[in-house]
Amino acid sequence: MGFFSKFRKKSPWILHYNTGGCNGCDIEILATLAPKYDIERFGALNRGNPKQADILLVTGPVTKNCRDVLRRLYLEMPEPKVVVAMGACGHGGGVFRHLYNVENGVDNIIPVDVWIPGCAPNPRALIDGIVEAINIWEKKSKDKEYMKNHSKDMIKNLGVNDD
Amino acid sequence: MINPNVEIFQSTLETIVEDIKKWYDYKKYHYVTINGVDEGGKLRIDYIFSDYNEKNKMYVFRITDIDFDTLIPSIASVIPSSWMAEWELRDMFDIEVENTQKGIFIKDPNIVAPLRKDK
Amino acid sequence: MVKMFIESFKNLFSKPETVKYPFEPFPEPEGFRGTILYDEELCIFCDRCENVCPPGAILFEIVDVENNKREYNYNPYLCIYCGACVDVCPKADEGCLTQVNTRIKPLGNEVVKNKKLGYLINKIENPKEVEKAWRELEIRAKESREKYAEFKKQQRLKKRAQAQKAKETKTDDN
Amino acid sequence: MISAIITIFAPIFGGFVYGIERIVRARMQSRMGPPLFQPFYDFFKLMDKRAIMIHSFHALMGIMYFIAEWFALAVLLLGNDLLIAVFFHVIAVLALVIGASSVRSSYSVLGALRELMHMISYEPMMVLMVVSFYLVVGSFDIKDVLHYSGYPILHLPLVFFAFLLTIPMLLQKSPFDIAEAHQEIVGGPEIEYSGPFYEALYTGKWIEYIYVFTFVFLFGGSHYWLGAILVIFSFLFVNLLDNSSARLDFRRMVKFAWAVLIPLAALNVILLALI
Amino acid sequence: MGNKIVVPFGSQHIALPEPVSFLFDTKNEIITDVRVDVGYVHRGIEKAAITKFEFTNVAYLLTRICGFCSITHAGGYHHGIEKLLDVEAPKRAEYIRLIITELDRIHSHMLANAHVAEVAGYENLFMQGVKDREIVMDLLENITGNRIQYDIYTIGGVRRDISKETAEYIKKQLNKLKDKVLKVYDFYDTDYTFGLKTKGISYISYDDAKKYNVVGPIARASGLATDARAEFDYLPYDELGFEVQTRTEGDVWARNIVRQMEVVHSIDLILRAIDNLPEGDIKVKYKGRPKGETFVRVEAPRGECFYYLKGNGTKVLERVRVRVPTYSNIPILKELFVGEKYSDAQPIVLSFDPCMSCTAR
Ligand code: SF4
Ligand code: SF4
Ligand code: SF4
Ligand code: SF4
Ligand code: SF4
Ligand code: SF4
Ligand code: SF4
Ligand code: SF4
Repeated sequence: MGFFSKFRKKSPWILHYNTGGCNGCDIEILATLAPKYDIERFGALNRGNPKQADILLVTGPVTKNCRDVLRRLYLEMPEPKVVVAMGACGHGGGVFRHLYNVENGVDNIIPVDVWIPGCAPNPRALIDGIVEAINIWEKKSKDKEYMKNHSKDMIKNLGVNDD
Repeated sequence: MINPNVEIFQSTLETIVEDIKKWYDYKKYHYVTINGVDEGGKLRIDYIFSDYNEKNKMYVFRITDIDFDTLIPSIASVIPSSWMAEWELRDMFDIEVENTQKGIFIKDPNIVAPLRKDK
Repeated sequence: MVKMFIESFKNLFSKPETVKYPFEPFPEPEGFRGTILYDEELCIFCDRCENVCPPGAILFEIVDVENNKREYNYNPYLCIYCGACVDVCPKADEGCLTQVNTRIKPLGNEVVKNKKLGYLINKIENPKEVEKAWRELEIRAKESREKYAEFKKQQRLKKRAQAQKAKETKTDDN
Repeated sequence: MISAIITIFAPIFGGFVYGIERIVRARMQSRMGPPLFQPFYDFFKLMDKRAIMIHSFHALMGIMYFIAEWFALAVLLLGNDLLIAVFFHVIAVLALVIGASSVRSSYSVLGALRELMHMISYEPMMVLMVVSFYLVVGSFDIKDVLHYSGYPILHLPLVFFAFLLTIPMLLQKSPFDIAEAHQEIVGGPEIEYSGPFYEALYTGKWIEYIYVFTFVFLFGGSHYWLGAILVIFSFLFVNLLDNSSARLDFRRMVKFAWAVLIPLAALNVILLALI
Repeated sequence: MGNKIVVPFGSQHIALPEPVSFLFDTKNEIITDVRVDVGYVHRGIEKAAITKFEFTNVAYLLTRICGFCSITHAGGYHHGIEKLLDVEAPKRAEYIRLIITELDRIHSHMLANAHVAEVAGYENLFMQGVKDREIVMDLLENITGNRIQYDIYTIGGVRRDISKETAEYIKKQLNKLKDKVLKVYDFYDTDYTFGLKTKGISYISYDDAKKYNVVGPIARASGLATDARAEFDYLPYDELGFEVQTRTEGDVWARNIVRQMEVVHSIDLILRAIDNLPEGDIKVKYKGRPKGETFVRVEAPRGECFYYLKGNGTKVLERVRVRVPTYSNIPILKELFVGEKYSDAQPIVLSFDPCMSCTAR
């Protein structure tokens, strides 16, 4: 499979989920799809389907109401996958840190690989983040780390019941 | 500086639906929202309206000194779009409002009445 | 429909609007609200930046309670780049806190090191630990503050006791 | 010989066509677009994903779709009956429909139903086209069509026009990308496929490109240069149309197919039969 | 095909950037019933605004209620707090506020319209719509330092000035933009398939708009000329000759057209504002703590945004209430679906330009 791994670098398919941020980051995701920044140059497509996605792009601080959906999406994505938390919200909740209905960042719910700083990060920052995510993704698929990782324990750690 | 011209009508829990029904004309007034304020152990509810034709004009029907365990009447029969604000009122202050359900915004049972000062 | 048909055809033969970032540089505009840089030499430790910061991305930890020695910690990943801290800093004109127009790199493989980013970021090696370390720091900073308050209180009491004593000795003298 | 090569390497050629199409589409939208080899990058990446099956029948139907699609192309190119190729294509799509409706996801089920609507719209058109070829050439055999010394397009202008407007239905392009409808049902039949199984669908699409454009090529008869021009023209036309129209409702598609396209083609056939 | 199929739309769906969930009961792809869940984004901002933040920096939280109307929320809050503190921002500051507010409206409307085109399956129209939007985004980034969260309001004025060169630059870019916007306007207006997909869908009559208290471009598309810019004095709109834009068709198409008309009008307003930019300070000092209560209405891109502020003379406010446009549009949105086709549900939802982040706060 080493041969195939070479190509994953060039075809990251994105799944985007907003977990209660301010839309700011989502607007910028739309802006990167637009002609000026055109993220399809990297082969990235916004598939909107967890089963076919490689990069989970999460915006927002994760509200308690969004938590379970986020977990489900993460588990539905086939390995190997990368999680990118976009914006200050994704890291510790940003300005929403310690509000009563907020989980203080994506990292408290699912493992995150890349954090993009900014509020809102501009499209250049998002592109940088995606490039970084692709590198990590490639490393992950080389290490085959996910093969060991994807065990019953991990599912239990995430606290989801089989649906 | 802004200069809102606010007219406040005092009302009571018993008469509020009647009062609004008598006064409200959907062609002339715009229902804005219902707002609850915790005034130190007692709840105050404002029904806020604005005027389509007059600049800076706002109207408020105000009920003060409500205990947190009384049943609040619903004005959805007069203003059909008021249900959202009423559901929210119930979530945020943990009070009973006619024809409402819990959980429009707050789904975690551990969070109770965030806007009340005593909780 | 027909208009768009023609427009699409025209677009096919005209140059695309895409910029080639990251293969070609695309600098941030002047006045971009980017990273906050800090200069310890100039700081008077008034704590205003810490108090104003909306997400709490600046924390001072009192590492030495007795000498009131404070360490500035800044979390660029939590920062919302509002610039409020620079606005309130009394020493901002001299360059104690400045907001520069560069972005910080995404946190993935490595943590960016720069002395001007405060203490915490420079201590961390593993990028995944930033968030945890910050959570711990929040608790530590709070504790250190309490400790400091306690220390101050003790000192005040001591001083008062001393003053009392001095007074007493004085009255004794009389 | 050439047709055998094309058949065997159909996925590769199809991939290139799809790659070119993605660039062309991006350019029409004033974007840069992905590199030419992008479909293959996607292909190899999907190969490497962890395979998750909903249930084995569902996965099997996905693979069936791919195989039947390839088979239809083989039948078409290796000099068999045109009509049989059309029916193999029907089987391929049916496999997709059956697979898609065997899962619980309502998007998938809706997509399957919509796919059936597609079939209702375009299959009669395909049959009519084959019949019209028969009337012109006097044979259902592809070899005879390719050796026909006249210009089929001159006899079949209306059929060609109708087929041009059928291509968006076959290839899932706006205004008739109804079964795929990303913004509505997130890919429809393909939603539950992932990894290597999704690949079957993904490459099946590429083969469909070759399948469709072979039919366009046939309109040139033995004048291959004319066939090539027609292929390029229809490729550009379909993409321009894709980029200049909104998605229509499936009711409108069925109506359009039956009220406009099929009568047009039928008119042409009737005129041919009369003359 | 006659069976009842329950189609979930959200909370994660490609056509929705935000988490909101609709459950449609469909029969033959005709919607027979709908259930809505709007609470995914609830973060507890109203509570935090009265406990965790002081009145001087609560605005940084409130602007992050939503990225689209960050400037509107800043406006709603600051106009209210200035009333409570009894300070008046200088004229130049008011003009700069107006310029940024209208620029924000332009980018929001352009994206909203493009998004409707995108979910109607018209990818190229989306691309053409958002292509020119980058001009506005660049302007905003140049003036305020960020593309989404401008943070330019401050109590008693604005934080950044617009220099002479910048003013010239804005003028140049906006004139360029205007031609492009008119071109895209023409596409929305005359495109045949886009019309097929949007005309006559989810019709709201003038009477219903009033009965359900609809606000914003959705109301204006039904002929109801309600606009806080005209009904409430908060920025010098009258001086610049603001006019309410309306249509009467009341469908998805009309909402797009109204928004596009407003974009054109906003460009004119900004150009006039820059020509008449008064000289002077951009900020005044204030004293004291907020005391008393006030009501503010400001016009967000999506309609009227209402603020209620109550201070009690301490550093922390006693009540902050935000009523946002989508909040008052959800009741009618819910009524509209029944009887429509499922394939039209996405354009209907997005023609309301719904923003859950502020509905649930
Ligand atoms: S990015 Fe945040 S504010 Fe914006 S729509 Fe999504 S959740 Fe709402
Ligand atoms: S990081 Fe900032 S812009 Fe992004 S969602 Fe959070 S608050 Fe909004
Ligand atoms: S900024 Fe002023 S009020 Fe705030 S803590 Fe410092 S000295 Fe006190
Ligand atoms: S820019 Fe804002 S968020 Fe960042 S450190 Fe300064 S005050 Fe805090
Ligand atoms: S506001 Fe400036 S001087 Fe005061 S502690 Fe912060 S950095 Fe130092
Ligand atoms: S379609 Fe894609 S880009 Fe548009 S809102 Fe949905 S996820 Fe975002
Ligand atoms: S309607 Fe507006 S805010 Fe909502 S997802 Fe679409 S573009 Fe974003
Ligand atoms: S109305 Fe919409 S865009 Fe404006 S703040 Fe609310 S959610 Fe955001």
